[in-house]
Amino acid sequence: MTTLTAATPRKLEVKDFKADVPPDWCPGCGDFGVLNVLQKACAELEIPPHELLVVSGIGCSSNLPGFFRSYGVHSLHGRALAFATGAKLANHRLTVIVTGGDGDGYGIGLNHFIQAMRRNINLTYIVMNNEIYGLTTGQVSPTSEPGMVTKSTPMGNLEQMLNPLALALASGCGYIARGFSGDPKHLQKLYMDGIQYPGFALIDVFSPCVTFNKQNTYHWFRDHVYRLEDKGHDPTNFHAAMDRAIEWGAKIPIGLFYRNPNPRPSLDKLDPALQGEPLVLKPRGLTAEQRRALVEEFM
Amino acid sequence: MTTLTAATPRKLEVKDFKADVPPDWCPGCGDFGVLNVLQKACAELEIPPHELLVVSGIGCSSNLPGFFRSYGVHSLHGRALAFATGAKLANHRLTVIVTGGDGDGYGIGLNHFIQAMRRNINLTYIVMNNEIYGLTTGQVSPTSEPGMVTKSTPMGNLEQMLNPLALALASGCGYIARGFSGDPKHLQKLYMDGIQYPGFALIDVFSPCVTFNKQNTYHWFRDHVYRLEDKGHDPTNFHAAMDRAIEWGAKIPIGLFYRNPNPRPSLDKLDPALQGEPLVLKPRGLTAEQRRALVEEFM
Amino acid sequence: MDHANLIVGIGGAAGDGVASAGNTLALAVARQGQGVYAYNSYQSVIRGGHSWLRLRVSAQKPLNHGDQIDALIALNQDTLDRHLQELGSGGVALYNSAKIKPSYEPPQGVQLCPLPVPELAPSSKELPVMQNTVAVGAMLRLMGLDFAGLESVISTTFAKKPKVVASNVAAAKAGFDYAGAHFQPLPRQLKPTSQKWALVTGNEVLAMSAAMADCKFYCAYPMSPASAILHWMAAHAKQLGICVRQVEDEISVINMTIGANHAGVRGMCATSGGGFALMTEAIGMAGIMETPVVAINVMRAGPSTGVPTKTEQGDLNQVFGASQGDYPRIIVAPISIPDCFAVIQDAFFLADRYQCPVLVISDLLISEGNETVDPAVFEHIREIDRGETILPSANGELPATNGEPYLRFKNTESGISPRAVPGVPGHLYVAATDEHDEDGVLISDIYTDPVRRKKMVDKRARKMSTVLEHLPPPLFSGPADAEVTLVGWGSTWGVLTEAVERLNAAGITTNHLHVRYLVPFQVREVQKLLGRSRRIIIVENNQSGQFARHLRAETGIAANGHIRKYDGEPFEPKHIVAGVQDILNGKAEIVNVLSTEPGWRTDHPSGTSADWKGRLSGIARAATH
Amino acid sequence: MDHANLIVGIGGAAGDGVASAGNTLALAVARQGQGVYAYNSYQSVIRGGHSWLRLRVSAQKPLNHGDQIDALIALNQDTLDRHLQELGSGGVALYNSAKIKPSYEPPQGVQLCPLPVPELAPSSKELPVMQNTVAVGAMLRLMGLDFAGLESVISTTFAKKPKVVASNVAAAKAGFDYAGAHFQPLPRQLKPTSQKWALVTGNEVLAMSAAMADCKFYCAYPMSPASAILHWMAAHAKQLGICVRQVEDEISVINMTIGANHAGVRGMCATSGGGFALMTEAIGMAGIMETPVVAINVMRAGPSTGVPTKTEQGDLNQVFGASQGDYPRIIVAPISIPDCFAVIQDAFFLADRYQCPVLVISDLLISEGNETVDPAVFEHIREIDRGETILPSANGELPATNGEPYLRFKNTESGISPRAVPGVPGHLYVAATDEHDEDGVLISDIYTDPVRRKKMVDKRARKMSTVLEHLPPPLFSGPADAEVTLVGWGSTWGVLTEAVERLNAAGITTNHLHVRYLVPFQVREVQKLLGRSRRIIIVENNQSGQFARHLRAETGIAANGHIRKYDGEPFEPKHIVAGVQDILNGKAEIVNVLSTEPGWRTDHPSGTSADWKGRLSGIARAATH
Ligand SMILES: Cc1ncc(C[n+]2csc(CCOP(=O)(O)OP(=O)(O)O)c2C)c(N)n1
Ligand SMILES: Cc1ncc(C[n+]2csc(CCOP(=O)(O)OP(=O)(O)O)c2C)c(N)n1
Ligand code: SF4
Ligand code: SF4
Ligand SMILES: [Mg+2]
Ligand SMILES: [Mg+2]
Repeated sequence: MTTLTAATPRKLEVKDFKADVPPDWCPGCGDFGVLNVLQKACAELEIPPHELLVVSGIGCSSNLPGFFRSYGVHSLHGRALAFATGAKLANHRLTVIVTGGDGDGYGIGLNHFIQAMRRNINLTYIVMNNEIYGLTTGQVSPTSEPGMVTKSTPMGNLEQMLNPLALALASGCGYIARGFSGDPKHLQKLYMDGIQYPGFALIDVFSPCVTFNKQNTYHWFRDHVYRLEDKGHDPTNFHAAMDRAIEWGAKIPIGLFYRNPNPRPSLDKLDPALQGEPLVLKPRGLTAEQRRALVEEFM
Repeated sequence: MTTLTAATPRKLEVKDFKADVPPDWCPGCGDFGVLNVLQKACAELEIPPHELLVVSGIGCSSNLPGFFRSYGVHSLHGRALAFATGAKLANHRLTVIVTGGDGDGYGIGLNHFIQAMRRNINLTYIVMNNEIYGLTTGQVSPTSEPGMVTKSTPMGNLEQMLNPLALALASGCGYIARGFSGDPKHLQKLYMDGIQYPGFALIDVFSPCVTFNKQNTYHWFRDHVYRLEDKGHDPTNFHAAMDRAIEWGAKIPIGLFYRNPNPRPSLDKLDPALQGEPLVLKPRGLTAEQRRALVEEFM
Repeated sequence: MDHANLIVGIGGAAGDGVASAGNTLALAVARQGQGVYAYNSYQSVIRGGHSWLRLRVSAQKPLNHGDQIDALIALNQDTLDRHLQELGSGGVALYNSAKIKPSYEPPQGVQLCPLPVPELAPSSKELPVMQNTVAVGAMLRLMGLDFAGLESVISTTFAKKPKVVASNVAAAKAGFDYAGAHFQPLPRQLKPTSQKWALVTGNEVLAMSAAMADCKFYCAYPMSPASAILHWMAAHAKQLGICVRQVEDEISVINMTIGANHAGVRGMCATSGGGFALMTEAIGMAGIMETPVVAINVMRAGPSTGVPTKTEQGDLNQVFGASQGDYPRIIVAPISIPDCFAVIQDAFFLADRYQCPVLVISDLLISEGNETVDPAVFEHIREIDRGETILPSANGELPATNGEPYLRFKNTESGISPRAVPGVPGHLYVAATDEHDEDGVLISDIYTDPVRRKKMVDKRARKMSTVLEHLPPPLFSGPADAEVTLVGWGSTWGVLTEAVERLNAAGITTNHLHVRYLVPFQVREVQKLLGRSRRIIIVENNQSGQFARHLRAETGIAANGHIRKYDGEPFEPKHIVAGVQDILNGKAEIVNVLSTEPGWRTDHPSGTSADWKGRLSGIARAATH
Repeated sequence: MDHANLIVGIGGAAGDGVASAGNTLALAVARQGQGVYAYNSYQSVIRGGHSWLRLRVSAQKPLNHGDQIDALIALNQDTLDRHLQELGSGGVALYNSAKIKPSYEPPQGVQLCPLPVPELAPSSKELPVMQNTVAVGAMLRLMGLDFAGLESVISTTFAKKPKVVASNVAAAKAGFDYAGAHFQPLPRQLKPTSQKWALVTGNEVLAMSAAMADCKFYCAYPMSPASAILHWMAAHAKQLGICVRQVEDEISVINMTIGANHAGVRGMCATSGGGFALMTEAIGMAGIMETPVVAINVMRAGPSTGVPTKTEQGDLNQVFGASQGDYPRIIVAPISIPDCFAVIQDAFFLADRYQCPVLVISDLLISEGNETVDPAVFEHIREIDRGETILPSANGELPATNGEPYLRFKNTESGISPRAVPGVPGHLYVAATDEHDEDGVLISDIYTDPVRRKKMVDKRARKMSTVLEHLPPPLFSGPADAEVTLVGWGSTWGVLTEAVERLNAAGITTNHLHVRYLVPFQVREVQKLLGRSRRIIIVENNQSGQFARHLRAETGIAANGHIRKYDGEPFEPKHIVAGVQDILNGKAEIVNVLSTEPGWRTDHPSGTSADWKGRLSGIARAATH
């Protein structure tokens, strides 16, 4: 990360990333962990808050930017990645982190998710996956387990779970990880690596909704998750990553699934208009000569 | 396929599936092959035209229903799968085929594509993949190759190709095939299998745009494609299918990539409201008793 | 307030059980023949914040939530602090004395009713919501009603948990008895009647009416304040044989719903403004394809995400302007919770008959508002008339075609063409979003032709020429030759009705025109009614006067005054009365009402806002404004 | 026709090269100082169909494509059959005599000009489009212009292929000379002038003006008739340093564009109605976030997919009703191709100054229309004024804050609050679609508060109070005390201008009001101007009279007559003249114009349509209607 301004005078601390507004999530919500760890990761990475843009959609999880001290955007449900892409292209020196929920990113926003990975826009996408629609008070989500009873599926969910990690692998995403809000140390490492990865980085985080998801609780996750790092998983191996990505049963892996050993150049490295200064710092308008030449084309 | 009506009096022929309106595609367009083969497949499968619903979006390829004799819908750009899902659920006895282009299905319509596979709605999805936006006169598509020069990418496409087959595998699709409009016999087999598959079936078809895609021509495809069937590919093997799905280079596979040996029940088999008669044939309204009981709940 | 009614305020944080306490009380009084109207002002949080429910109770059914509480149930300290000073003489304030106490002297004549909850309900230690049950029991007693109603409510609520029933009944009874022994009853007492009431929300009525109108397909993406329609539908799907799906977004919702309608079933969907925006493209599709569909926009305070738990009438422009081009569609706004029933019955009838989208505009106030409705209202179901729909028959019979080729979009005199659905033999056609000829063949391709194009636009437009015949007349009440005519649309009907009464009582003769159908607009009737008006004042819950603009566009009539509100809260009768007086006194032509009760003062914990004065406490706080 | 102008019709199937022949001819005459206005009526096919381009040429620049051709270039038999009978006395018909011949006698006084193309251009055997070059050369000669212009055009067109240049120049010269030797020149002859012209489409002007206004981000999803803006931008992206992206759909287009604007660059996007529908949700986001953005809707004939290659003014309701709730935004419709330049210059200025969406309504006629524009027009660039935007500086300097905490949404008197963009030190805030306080903190959550809510709505609404000061006055021309006032908006300006002239010449005194800014509406000016009118007739290219409704809603003014057209084709001056006469004669209050020239008869190869009479041939066909 090159910085827009002179080096910050003092070492950054977690409190530098805390907004004045305290989080209003339900006590015990998994999103607290996601937020706290992100604040730690950004402090350790020494990203000046004003060069950091955190963009979210709409959902409980998407309230995160309001509790995080940096530039923030609380955009539309499902549209955070699109908004963030525009902002990143306008100023590619910003560190851009997108945060949201499973409904936001894997439901209504799924198209942007897949295309952003394909497009390889250089940002970090953190999904607080609670396998439920929290803010709208508990309906089924694309990541809800089959059979799950929710307000909109009182007879049980009839659909198969969407698999964000497998989709990410199929879409050319270069950094694919899954964390658990109940395992903050492990999560922090994933954040730090993901933010530093020179391309689109996905971090799906199990972040329990204590109010509406009575099935995938902290307890349930603790029972099920294991760390890939403990099993000698090779994150440079696409096939191994796919095998782990489709694993969902008695045991569910967390950790770094895949890291492209030869990262593709991200979009800002390729677009001719983005070479050198970011667009927002480029000189204004066109020269008289440029303008004349444009008009000449029509004559 | 159970039929809504008594068996058709005579054997169906290709002409029974030809509309009065002749196709207005450019001479040589790959879509002619797609249409002709589909007419053959439907005739051989003996699907009465009035029990067949062909739904498309918008694009050159999406004009297909207008040239096909059956019930047809020419809906909105990108929305054919959603429209077709509603129609199928309303009358699950209909054979529903969705046809469209790469822009329609893998661009604007991508979210519906992924979710329809996850949802396992029982229909056949045929994508005329010409790796270009034809009807809008030649812009880049999600399946355009990197570097490809189009009206919207005069300096060459900067994005990686979207991989519909890998996405389908990652989304639980049970029948995944790729055909080539220039290989009609092979294609017909894929159609017939796909239509008979008891769940969502994807058939991606290389269908050259002779007017705007001067790169992926018939010639180019003939040079590149090989039949999986000729290489002993095991279509019941998920991993082998993924390996073949990500293959794109000197050689490109066509054929049946994957067929789930234990098909998941399709949505219409699971939804309690869809058991027995299709919704459209169910008795109208509620009985007085049902109505009384509903009101009682509030008292 | 001179009606024999009582207004109870129940407040607490999200998670304190405000809504369920209110519901228990409402059902308990309803079972004793009392009419109820409830409005819950809540915030977009799952825990915390301030939830403030007002419940108006009267044997003569109340039409709005009124404007001054008579009784307060404070479930937390914050509520007691905020609302105690709103009580007038004779009012009562109930609270758990073990947890909270007044921070300041109550207003004169207000009776403090501390409830020793731990004594009255020992299980409240583990189950803090037991305090609500105690308070509801006590309140019932102070209102003058019987305990039996409450007991039956508790029994049905926890039907499957007899233990819970027993402990709740005991707690409620303890509260009931304690109140009888220790507090003065409310000065105005209610009397049980034999009237039966159904306690419903607007969303429940919208859903239930659809089910009764043969809606067999309901598809949704959750969005407040429309989600409860999905919940009702999902809960009844199996039992009623309705296919209910939650899908990936509102775009798929509307396209699936149109797809289901296209295949011959009645299908409906609902959302709020943000989701409606995403639906607009496909609404135009239904317009040109001539597919019936019923789509509901439950408005909340905008723009954009806005204030998702607050009410507004701000989406009229959006619904009117849905999709590009001109196409036939019908727009209707129910005026009350019971009216939702009739509107949906009519919506399906009109959609089928005119083969076009019927757009229903509800709002948070109606949709989430809770009201008792005479169950007889739900017997007024409309015969299921599918219009000129040709459906497949179970035995595969071929419908008659008179030997003529079937033209799906036949250029008939009425503009309505018989609509075969897929599965019917002998009626094959393609339904297209491109302009097409009578047979469905595109005329947007090589065959473009101004003559055919115009013919088809005219055919579709012509359909609308007979809709007015099927619409109920606009609602008009009050003296013909009044000094003031109040004009409203949608959810303000109840509050306007009461305001008109009060104005007339106060010597300002007032009548009231309420518009239900926005498109087609009943121009002739409205012009006739308003032509006689001496002073027209339009009341609406938005900033720019969207309805006033609509009225002027349709009829040329410009109002003499406007009363508007866009602070998130609904109108109360007193706002209208005061607004009319201000306009008559020449104070303003546009009165923008603000709910400024001291109870609404906000605590802004961040302290970052320029005009934040910090948390004010006690009397000082009540006084500062 | 009494102007010294000529109208050339060029027709053929898609793929025959109609557009490029027209372009060559247009450039050739423009380089000889002739003004040109071209309109291409084409179909949504890539090959086949009938493409019909009309090119009006005059030293005095034409403002529309006129209504009667003087010369015909028929590139196929179908065109000759369709259009030969449209020529009047003195007219000429050019065609390749080796391929086609007239199917019937030409009208009296019409000169048939068969061109023996294989002789004049031997390479036409391999390259059939050579026939176009021959015909263009011949036409130039008949018009009375020099060959030099055409030679230079061919040289630039094929600059990189000298061989192609040579063979084309030879073919053109052969045609030119052959015409000189064998045909009578057209009765009215053009004379070269020294005026310089740029030959542009509206889309090109919209794009180029944006680039000149410092637009650094352009994002699109292809959609006719807006795609050419993307093509221009993409072609110039590298050279001008503009980030140009084609992305997955219009939802991402608008969100990315708003994102880019949020981060401090000027960004724009464009689409047509169907894509605009998908953009509406995010336009409301820009409204509440107070992010500038310029979004263009290039209208085509709707509803829904409609007639994608045809023009209409049918999306005013849609653009006006974009998104839920009330929020500040500006809506403007350019009135001509050159006006696109000024409108975009102003749009960016206004978007930055008022921090709101500026919605530009163009249509197919303007956007795909081709016109010569005085290059001086493109020198009127507006100084790039970013308003109260606080941008990061390359050297990381901290902008002054006067020690006060930065309030992104400060409740200023003007309603405009200084807008820092991400990257600026010391100005952190969150921009939210939820209602928020001055500091950006949500008031939609626990802090909901009617007072703050109203304050913020009022602040945003207040911004709009000064916009009118920056707008050019509505266009008004003609005698003050005219018998008739024609009122239009958008692309009809040129045709109305000519119609007004003709009406005045015919003794019907007529003046003309043309509205550019739809929101905010210049109520006072318009009321003043129309207050004096004796008979107001509104002309618009749609079925329901969307502008008439808008005018009435804004001003209360109801017109006395309406001339409308919604058959896909644009107005021609004669339609307006006849429409006004019909209204004055009391024939109708609403005149719905239809382009019914015999040339428009359609062949319907499917034969399935009820009113299809089969392919009529020759004179019989011209006579039957
Ligand atoms: C277009 C649109 N549709 C629906 C909504 C309503 N909505 C708000 S948040 C949400 C889903 C929240 O689920 P998720 O993204 O998983 O976040 P969580 O609350 O679980 O953290 C929905 C459907 C909306 N705001 N906008
Ligand atoms: C909402 C919307 N956006 C854009 C368009 C314009 N449009 C029509 S077809 C098309 C793309 C066609 O590409 P594809 O789906 O690959 O079909 P093809 O023509 O190549 O067969 C587009 C962008 C539209 N009709 N609707
Ligand atoms: S509802 Fe669930 S996701 Fe939302 S704040 Fe509460 S616990 Fe967290
Ligand atoms: S443009 Fe391409 S895809 Fe379209 S009809 Fe022609 S060849 Fe086929
Ligand atoms: Mg969630
Ligand atoms: Mg394509």
